[in-house]
Amino acid sequence: MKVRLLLFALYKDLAGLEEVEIDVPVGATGSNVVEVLRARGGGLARLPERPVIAVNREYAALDTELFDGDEVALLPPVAGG
Amino acid sequence: MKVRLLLFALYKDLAGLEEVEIDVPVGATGSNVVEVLRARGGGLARLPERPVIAVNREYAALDTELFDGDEVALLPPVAGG
Amino acid sequence: MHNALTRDPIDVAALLPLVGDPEDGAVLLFVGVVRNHNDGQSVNGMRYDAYVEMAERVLGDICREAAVRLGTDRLAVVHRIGELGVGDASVAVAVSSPHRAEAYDASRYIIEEIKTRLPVWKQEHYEEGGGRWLEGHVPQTGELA
Amino acid sequence: MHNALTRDPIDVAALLPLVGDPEDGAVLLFVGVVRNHNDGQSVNGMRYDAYVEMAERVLGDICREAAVRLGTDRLAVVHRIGELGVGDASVAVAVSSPHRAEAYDASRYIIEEIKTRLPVWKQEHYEEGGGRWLEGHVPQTGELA
Repeated sequence: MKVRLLLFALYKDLAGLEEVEIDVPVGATGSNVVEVLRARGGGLARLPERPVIAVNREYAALDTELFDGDEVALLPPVAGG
Repeated sequence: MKVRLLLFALYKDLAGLEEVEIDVPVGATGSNVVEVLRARGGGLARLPERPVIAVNREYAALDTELFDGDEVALLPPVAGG
Repeated sequence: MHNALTRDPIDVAALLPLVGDPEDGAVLLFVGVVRNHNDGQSVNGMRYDAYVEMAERVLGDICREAAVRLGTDRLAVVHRIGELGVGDASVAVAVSSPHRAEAYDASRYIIEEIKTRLPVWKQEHYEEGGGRWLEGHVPQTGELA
Repeated sequence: MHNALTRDPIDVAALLPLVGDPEDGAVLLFVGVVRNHNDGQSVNGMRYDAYVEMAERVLGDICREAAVRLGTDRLAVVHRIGELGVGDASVAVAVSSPHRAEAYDASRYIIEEIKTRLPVWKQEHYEEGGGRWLEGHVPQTGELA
């Protein structure tokens, strides 16, 4: 299945990309997606192992199970205001 | 000696006057002034025995000694804002 | 630092340019407004009386004390007196400071001290006619000891 | 209730007419402003990035939570994103309520929650060149448990 991955701020700069679609097996979790991403090496390897994530625009635990078409965002510590 | 007395809000309404000059003996205190005023009877008798006072525009204790020309104000509980 | 009593309507937005500084990250504006009700009664106006000369002095004291909490002297306070209608601003307090905690603290300090120390009195006018002087606070100051 | 993210300059005074009611005795406006310094460095600008679609949702959540504290739905919040200069408003929060305690509480709640939950990031630009993403907060939400 496919999930759409979004990167922001520092993570976007580290990775050198802000959006990517990746293929993951059915039943994959947020953690699995982060692993897949980090395994690609280069700047992506510099992403943290356990970032805060959002699934479909809501904060979510890393062990959240994903579904085809989900939007997963990797969020650096936030600093609004 | 003479002191200038000011009344505000509810006290002004009770007394039916807002300003009066009164003669008091040298050494008189705030309390003495209140007594003199209350003793005049009528609406003035309805003033409290121990109001908050200000002497020369500063909050002052009732036993503050007064001097000729002082401005003494009787202040109902305040409600700014 | 700006503080004043006025008989004219308060232009609250006009207080904002009186505070602020390139060092400041927080600006806070409080506005007290005449409400249409109090203690279950419909109110259609409020009369504010003041011992003006003393109130100006006390307001200055409050502002200087608040400036210590604020860490800046960037504060502006205007208190209106006279006859006010529902929705009219009776008091406006603007402050600015590098960080927000001090701005909230100083703003709240000013309004609480105004309520308990400023020699101002208010008389509500009721929809059904008549009115009454609102119960107030007995100032607790060191000067009273 | 009004809440929005915007790339345009915030007209802070324009938030005041969005709150207020004949029942309300207190109006409070907080403005967050870009400062000219941080951690001892001179700052000449700030870039705000956001996960816009999520930030709009979270800002709505924060406002609904604040409305419970406020006791009214009379609140207006605007957060700016993009490139800001020193003195530019990055966020403005207006609330009104019958009594002031609820206004201060809700106003503070909104700004603290914005700082810790809103998916927004800021990069300071320094006078001497260069910049860096500011260290932020790890959102602590029930959803993360």
